[in-house]
Amino acid sequence: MLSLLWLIPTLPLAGFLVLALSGKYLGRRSIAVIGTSSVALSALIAILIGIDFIAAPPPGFVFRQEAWTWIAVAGFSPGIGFYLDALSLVMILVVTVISFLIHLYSTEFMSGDDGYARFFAYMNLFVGSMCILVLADNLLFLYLGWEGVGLCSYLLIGFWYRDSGNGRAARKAFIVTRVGDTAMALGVFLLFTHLGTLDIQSLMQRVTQQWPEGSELAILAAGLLLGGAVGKSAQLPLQIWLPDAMAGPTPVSALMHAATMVTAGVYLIARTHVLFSLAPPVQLAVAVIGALTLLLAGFSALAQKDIKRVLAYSTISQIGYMFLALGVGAWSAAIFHLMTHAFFKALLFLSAGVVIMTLHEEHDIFRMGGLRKKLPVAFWTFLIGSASLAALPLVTAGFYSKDLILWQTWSSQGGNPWLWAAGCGGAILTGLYIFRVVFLVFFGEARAAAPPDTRRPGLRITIPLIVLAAFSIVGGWIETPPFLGHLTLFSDFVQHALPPAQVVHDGKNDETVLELLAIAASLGSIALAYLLFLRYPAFLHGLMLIPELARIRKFWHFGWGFDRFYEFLFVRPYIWLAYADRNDVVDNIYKMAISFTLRWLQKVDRHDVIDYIYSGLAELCLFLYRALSATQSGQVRRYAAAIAAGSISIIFIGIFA
Amino acid sequence: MAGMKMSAMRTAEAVAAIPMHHGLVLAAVLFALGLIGILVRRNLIFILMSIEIMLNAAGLAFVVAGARWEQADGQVMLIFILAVAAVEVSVGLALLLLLHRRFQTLDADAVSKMRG
Amino acid sequence: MNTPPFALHSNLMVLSPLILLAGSAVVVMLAAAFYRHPRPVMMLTLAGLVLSFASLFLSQGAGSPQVTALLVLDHYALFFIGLIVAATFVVVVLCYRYFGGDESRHEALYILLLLAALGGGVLVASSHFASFLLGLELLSISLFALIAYPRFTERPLEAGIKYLILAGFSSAFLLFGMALIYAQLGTMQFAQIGALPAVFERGLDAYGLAGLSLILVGAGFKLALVPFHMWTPDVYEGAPAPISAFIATVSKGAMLAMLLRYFVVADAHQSQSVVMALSLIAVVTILAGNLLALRQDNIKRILAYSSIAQLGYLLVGFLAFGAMAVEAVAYYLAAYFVTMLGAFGVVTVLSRGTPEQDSDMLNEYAGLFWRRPWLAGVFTAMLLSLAGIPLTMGFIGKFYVLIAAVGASLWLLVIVLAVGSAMGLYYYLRIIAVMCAHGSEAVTGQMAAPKVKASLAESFTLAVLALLLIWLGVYPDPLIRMLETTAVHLA
Amino acid sequence: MEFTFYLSGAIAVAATLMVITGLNAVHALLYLIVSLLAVAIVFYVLGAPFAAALEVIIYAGAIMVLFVFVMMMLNLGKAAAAREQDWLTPGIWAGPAVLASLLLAELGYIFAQGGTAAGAVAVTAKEVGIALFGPYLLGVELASLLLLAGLVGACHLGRHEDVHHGWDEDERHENG
Amino acid sequence: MILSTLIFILVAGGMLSWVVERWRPGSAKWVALTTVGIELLLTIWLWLQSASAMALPAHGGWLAELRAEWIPRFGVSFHLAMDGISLILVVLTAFLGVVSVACSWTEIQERAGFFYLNLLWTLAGAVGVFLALDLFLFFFFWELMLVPMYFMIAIWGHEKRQYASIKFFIFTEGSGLFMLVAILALVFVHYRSTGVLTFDYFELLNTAMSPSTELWIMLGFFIAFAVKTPIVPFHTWLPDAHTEAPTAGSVILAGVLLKTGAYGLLRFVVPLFPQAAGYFAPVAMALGAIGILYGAFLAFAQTDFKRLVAYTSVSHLGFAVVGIFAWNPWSLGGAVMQMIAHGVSTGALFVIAGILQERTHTRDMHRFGGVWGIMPRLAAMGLFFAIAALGLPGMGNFVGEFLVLMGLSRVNSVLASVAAVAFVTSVVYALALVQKIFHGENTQGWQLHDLSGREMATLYSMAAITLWLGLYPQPVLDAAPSIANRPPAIAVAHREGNAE
Repeated sequence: MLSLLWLIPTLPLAGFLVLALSGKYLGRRSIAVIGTSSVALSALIAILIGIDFIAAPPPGFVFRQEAWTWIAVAGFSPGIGFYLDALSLVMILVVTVISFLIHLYSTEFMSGDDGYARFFAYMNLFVGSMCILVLADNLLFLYLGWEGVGLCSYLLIGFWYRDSGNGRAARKAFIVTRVGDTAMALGVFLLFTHLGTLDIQSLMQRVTQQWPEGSELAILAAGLLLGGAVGKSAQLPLQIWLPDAMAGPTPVSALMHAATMVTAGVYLIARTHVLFSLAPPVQLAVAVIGALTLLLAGFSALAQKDIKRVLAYSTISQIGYMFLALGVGAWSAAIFHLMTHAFFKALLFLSAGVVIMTLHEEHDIFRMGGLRKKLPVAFWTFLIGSASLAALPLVTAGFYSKDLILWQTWSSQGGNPWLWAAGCGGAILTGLYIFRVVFLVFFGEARAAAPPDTRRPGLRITIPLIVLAAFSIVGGWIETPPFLGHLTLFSDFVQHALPPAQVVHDGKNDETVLELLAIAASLGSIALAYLLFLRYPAFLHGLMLIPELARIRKFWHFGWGFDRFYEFLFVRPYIWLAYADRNDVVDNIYKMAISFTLRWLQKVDRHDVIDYIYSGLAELCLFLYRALSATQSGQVRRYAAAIAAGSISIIFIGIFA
Repeated sequence: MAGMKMSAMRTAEAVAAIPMHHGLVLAAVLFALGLIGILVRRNLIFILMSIEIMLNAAGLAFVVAGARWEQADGQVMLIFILAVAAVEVSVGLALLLLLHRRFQTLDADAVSKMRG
Repeated sequence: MNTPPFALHSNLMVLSPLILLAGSAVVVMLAAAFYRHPRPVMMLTLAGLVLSFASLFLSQGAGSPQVTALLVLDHYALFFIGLIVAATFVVVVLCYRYFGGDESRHEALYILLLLAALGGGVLVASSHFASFLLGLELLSISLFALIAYPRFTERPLEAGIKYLILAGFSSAFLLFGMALIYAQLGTMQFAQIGALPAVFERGLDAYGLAGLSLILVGAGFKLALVPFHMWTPDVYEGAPAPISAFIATVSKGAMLAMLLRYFVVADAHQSQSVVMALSLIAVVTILAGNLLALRQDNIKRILAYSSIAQLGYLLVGFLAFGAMAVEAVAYYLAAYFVTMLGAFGVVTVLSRGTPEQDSDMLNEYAGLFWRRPWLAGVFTAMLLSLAGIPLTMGFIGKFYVLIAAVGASLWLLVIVLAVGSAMGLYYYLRIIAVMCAHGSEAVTGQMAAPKVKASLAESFTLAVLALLLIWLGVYPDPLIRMLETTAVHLA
Repeated sequence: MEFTFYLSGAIAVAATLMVITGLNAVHALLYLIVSLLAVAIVFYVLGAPFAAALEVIIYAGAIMVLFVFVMMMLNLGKAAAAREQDWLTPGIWAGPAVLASLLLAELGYIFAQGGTAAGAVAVTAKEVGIALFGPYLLGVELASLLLLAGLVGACHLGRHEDVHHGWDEDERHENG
Repeated sequence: MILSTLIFILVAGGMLSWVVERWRPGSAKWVALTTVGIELLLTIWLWLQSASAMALPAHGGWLAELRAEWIPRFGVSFHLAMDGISLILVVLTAFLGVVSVACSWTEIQERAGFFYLNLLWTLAGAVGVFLALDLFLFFFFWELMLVPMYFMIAIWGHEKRQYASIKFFIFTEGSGLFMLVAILALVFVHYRSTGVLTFDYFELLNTAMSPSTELWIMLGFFIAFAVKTPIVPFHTWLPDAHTEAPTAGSVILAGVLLKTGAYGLLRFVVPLFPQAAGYFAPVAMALGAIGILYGAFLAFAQTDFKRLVAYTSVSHLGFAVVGIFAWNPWSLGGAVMQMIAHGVSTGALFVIAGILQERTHTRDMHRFGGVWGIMPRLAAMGLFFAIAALGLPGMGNFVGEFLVLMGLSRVNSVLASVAAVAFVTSVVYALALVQKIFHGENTQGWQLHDLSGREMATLYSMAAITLWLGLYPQPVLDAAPSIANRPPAIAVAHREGNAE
């Protein structure tokens, strides 16, 4: 069974190829079948492999498969090879299963679109790239998937290409993540230069052998890899692309936020955790970045009007939690949260998609409301997703994963109270902003401009929603805190690949107290949201009348001004310079140097020499040409004079030189 | 006179002992005058005459040098120069006549259509 | 004078190429007097040239090459005489139809051409100032009449007058220079000038230097080196196209060959200062020649300026002195002959339809490629050769010159040559581009230039020139082998 | 004898000066003949009697007569002299004079380096003749061809009427 | 013998297509296609043959050789030889030959015979350049290929063809003269020390020179190659020439002619002047890195499709330059890879530009937009090659760029970091291209028919090759080491530089 591993990325890629080459000739039905079944098959294979893996673990809990050597130059020989261990197995399951659900959802959601084949082709490519990313056994192959994911995000965000705003968002996504990718590529160079391999496992081995903890090289390498992770996972300071990425179709957002793309950074850090643990400053940076991001994004989410932007900021914020976990060494907690987050975030997006579709592409939550009755499936699933996101105690998956992170932030070796406090604050924000959406969209009276669509979502939409809702609830029960049975299925399984967190503040009481605090934060925030947004909305309106607060709201709304900052710092200067230099400054330098010389020479001849001119150097030649031509006066006496003068000079040189 | 060389083989009459460079200076002056003539005059006849002056000056230089070396070669060259001058003048005058017939002028500057 | 023992028979044999040239001039004159029709006269001229060319092989090895003190018909001289005779042959072929063919009386032209060729031959064979002078003047005098041959047309007349005045003027300089050298050394034979180790009287070496400088003025005029070049464009433009070809090739080639012989045999290259002056001239010539041609709109003037630049390149090879230099100059001259004859040949063929003025304006060539592909092709080949593009003799020539110059470490000149060649590309390409023009631009060309068919002889000649250009450009070995012996004989 | 050299030299220079500054072509020609005659005397003083004779006969005689013929044909009158007056503005002399004096200065510098020796014997006509028809035989032949070229050239250019068409269309010229 | 056949086929085919066109209009393209087809088959056959031969060390890496006397006076011989690098470049040339014939199929209507003559002769010249191992012969071909290319631009080019063609010719030919001078200098240095006048590559390979002489001579070579490659600041001819040339001309220019410059650096500059190249390498690498960024930077601001692509060439070839001067197995492999991949991908972009121009008669990107809606196949291909151009993994360009930068980071990590910025800037221009042409609204209301079968075959094959190069680049990479295996002193110089 394990030997079918290579099919997992290959099937979606094959689907992509078929759809890309012959999409024009296929009917919608066959497109949907091909697009979805390729992912379904790979999900199926993933599940089977997962079962196989757990039932009969391969030696060392590791399975390798190499198709061929990709590049072989003087000791550098990354292959097209796959590596399966507990970590990648979890990832691949999450990726394929959720992707399949999203694909299924899309077959109905996108059914009215022109670019049906194109959509599924891109989606398949997206999934295929993500599978490569996850399964790659070396950094270069991983980088291939990594970039492929970036490309697909570009293609899908800009899917509706006629609108130039979408194109802009798409390019922003690609370019910003590419900034991170560049850092990552440099990190890869560094690793290969000093360690002589790119195979992740041997790399990790050599890192421990050759680099002492805290060595400069380790810090540098980890820092560069972190750059890549920060870009892909939309963390500070490269988080700016994700909110704009909402321009794509909603299933794309779901796919990007839940299963693929943004989780890549988390996965990368988890994959190379050995390196990171050798570089404590970088690890601290990871934690700090996570903490800051989760707070900033939480505040921003609070100020958004667009339902998808709220979810986008929420993703940033949740990934922040994962980073926080990674930063404190809680590797498995991060992956656990990654998994649960994938469930509920996909759920949230998909149900939001139903809302948006019903309201004719309406994104503004202030123009929704009272949809509880009209869209019961969407309401319930969204509610479940929100509860899970807000870590509603006991019943939701998000509770277990987030609590694990918060606890380990406090207790583990790399943790400290400040980080914990940030996480807790983030939890309050989370409840606040997501239930703000819930209350505004589903409760109260309808504020929609147009009457909602009467069509109700079909089975292909509801089934994924329900399945995901189930996951969002059940998914957490495999890892529970000590006072709730202390199940550790997940971390036990994952520990074949990821070491457990180094707990320093052990103590059941502490943990219970902290858990309770977190529960209180979660519940309190939901209650607060209820009060502010449903019960006493006037209070908030009153607050907003204070200009300072309104300004802060606006500041949050625009994501803390990062966009503007970058716009002024990088984008505008680049565009301005590039356009200023469109005609190539080098060419102009040649021209200018010569025209300056000419200005000076032109005291003799006021005529405008520059008019005729082709290019710079030619100007000088032409000037000389004109000057010399003037000597060709046609008058024989002048010619004779030139001969005489020439003879005088020659004699002079002849006798005196 | 220093450097004087009497050839017993030749029955020669003594000549004035003019230092060679004096003769050459004379030739150079005439040459320069011819040069000025060509550069200044616009009338083709004068230009031709100036060329004659210059050629003649060159001939003079040859004769002076021949005298210095007591060789006949200088005079032989003069004879060739005479021939050259004669031919040049004849062709030159023929062109001059053509010019006059065509343009009714002897102005050398009249024929400066081609330039640049 | 150290005359070699008089051996009439062998001397006549040795001299036969020149004698045949002179003789055919006389025969042609007599024939023209009795039978006033251009065709047989032209045929006779060609026959004379062929005979003269054939006798080159007779002359070679017939006896001591030195005939009296004046002439030496060694390998070197014979090579160039052959070149001159061949070039004259081409010019005669081109002239016939150009000057009106059977309908016109232009017998005198052939006499003059033969005499001019003779002058060139004497020049390259001269080993004495007297023959130098006489050869030069024979060439010049014939050219005066040839340039102004279409007597009443304005531009030839103007060109003739200019050339006459300036040629006389510069000969005066040349003669004065010779006189100074004679005054210094008491001899006019090149070999003796080179062999005289000591100067009898002190203070006279300046005479020699000044004399050499003045000779350079005279030679520089003929070679159209800057600053003695100014007549060139006017005369090339004014003269009938085939005669321009003659001036560009025979007159310049003969003078350069002569000058090289003088420098090598008379040891003039020992005079550092004069060599320096000449280097300076070469630099200025290359740059000025190329610059002047840049935006010129008259093909003949472009060719004139180009020929100035070409002489500059030649001078670079010249200044290398030594066996390689002699070979380089000889090869380059051969290439230059072929190229210039071909280029002016095309102009000649195209000019026949326009009696008052040659068709030499650039716009008349617009779209030539599509109207007359073969002619344009030949012209392009010639231009590319002038530009020194591979596959042509011009390339090998330039390469040869560069080899010689690099071998002599003349870096400055080499660099200037490279820069000049790069500049030159512009105007050669400009002509080619105009010829390639299609659409509306080409229409003006069509209007301007009526179509005249080339005669069989002309086509054949141009084809041979083009083939030669490419054959010796791709496989130059035969010519190089010949030149190797030439150089050995001179140096 | 020396005095004769300097005197005739001075006369030659003065007469030449008159030639190049003269306004009337015939006068200038006469001055030129004077100059040539003075040079002939210089030749004689230098011991070149044959050259002196040729100078007088050919140069001052034959060649100058050619000039005279042409001038008579052209029949230049007072108008020509007036035009010369117009052309010869004072400013026009400056450049050529500078050039000429530079050249002279250079040549003078060279002559000042040496060349004080002088020939002591005359070279007679006989010696010249022997040289001409001995070593210079070919030169003489070439000179004859040179004259032939001049003859043919001048003949062609000077031909007044031309019955043929083609390039030499006299009609066109006469009409225009 | 096979080597001269490779050149001769093209020359003869060119002549034939010219003659045939006069005899029967419309047939020239078939002749040309047949010719390049045969050439391609031959080269592929050679490649297959070589796979085994290259493994044998006894060959010294040389697969075939031909040597004949040519001009003994100068020690010039007709010396052709082929090693791995020449082989793959010749294969590339033949392939792009087929592509360029295919993309001229309907574009060139006027004087087709002469066009194909020029096209095939350019290719012949390029093949000659790749095979020549006599410096004179190399120079001969070097200059020779420019003439027909000049004609292609001057006759069949676009609006500013005169200007562009003359600029192209003067830049390349003029710089070639410097190389000629340098060749001669090298030959004479060799002559003075050994007394043998020869232009043979192998003979000249270990000429002893003083360091300054070596540097000067190397600079002569470098300038010529720098103009051709092109290296900033010698690149200004390129945007004009690429923009104005007909499609086939642009393809050949970008795909083949630029490679001759990089090939020259690889084959001549470094091996002939190892020490000097060692001193000079930091400068050259810096210039290359500047070129990478500068080209990408300028490409972004262009409004002319072909001009944009032209500037991307500057950027891409910068990688090749950097790779060559970093001179380690990785960077060299990357440089070779980059050369090949760039040839295919940029060639394809030019083909796309040509297709668009043929249909719309404009290259102004402001006048495009929304092409996806009307020509989805073309747009998909455009997207594909734009992505290839930005160096996405899985495409040939990525392998090249990645290896180059990896090699470079071993030598000079700061420079590598700087050059890596191009990862971002290349995205910027590539996406701007996609956005302006294929995405957005079809404001001009173009109604265009999508790719024809011929165009599809062309582009799809190029896309397949790009992917193949990206996923299994080994055959190409295997060819590169034949040079890299001979590590001259430049590597030592680098090592010393690193030690400091």
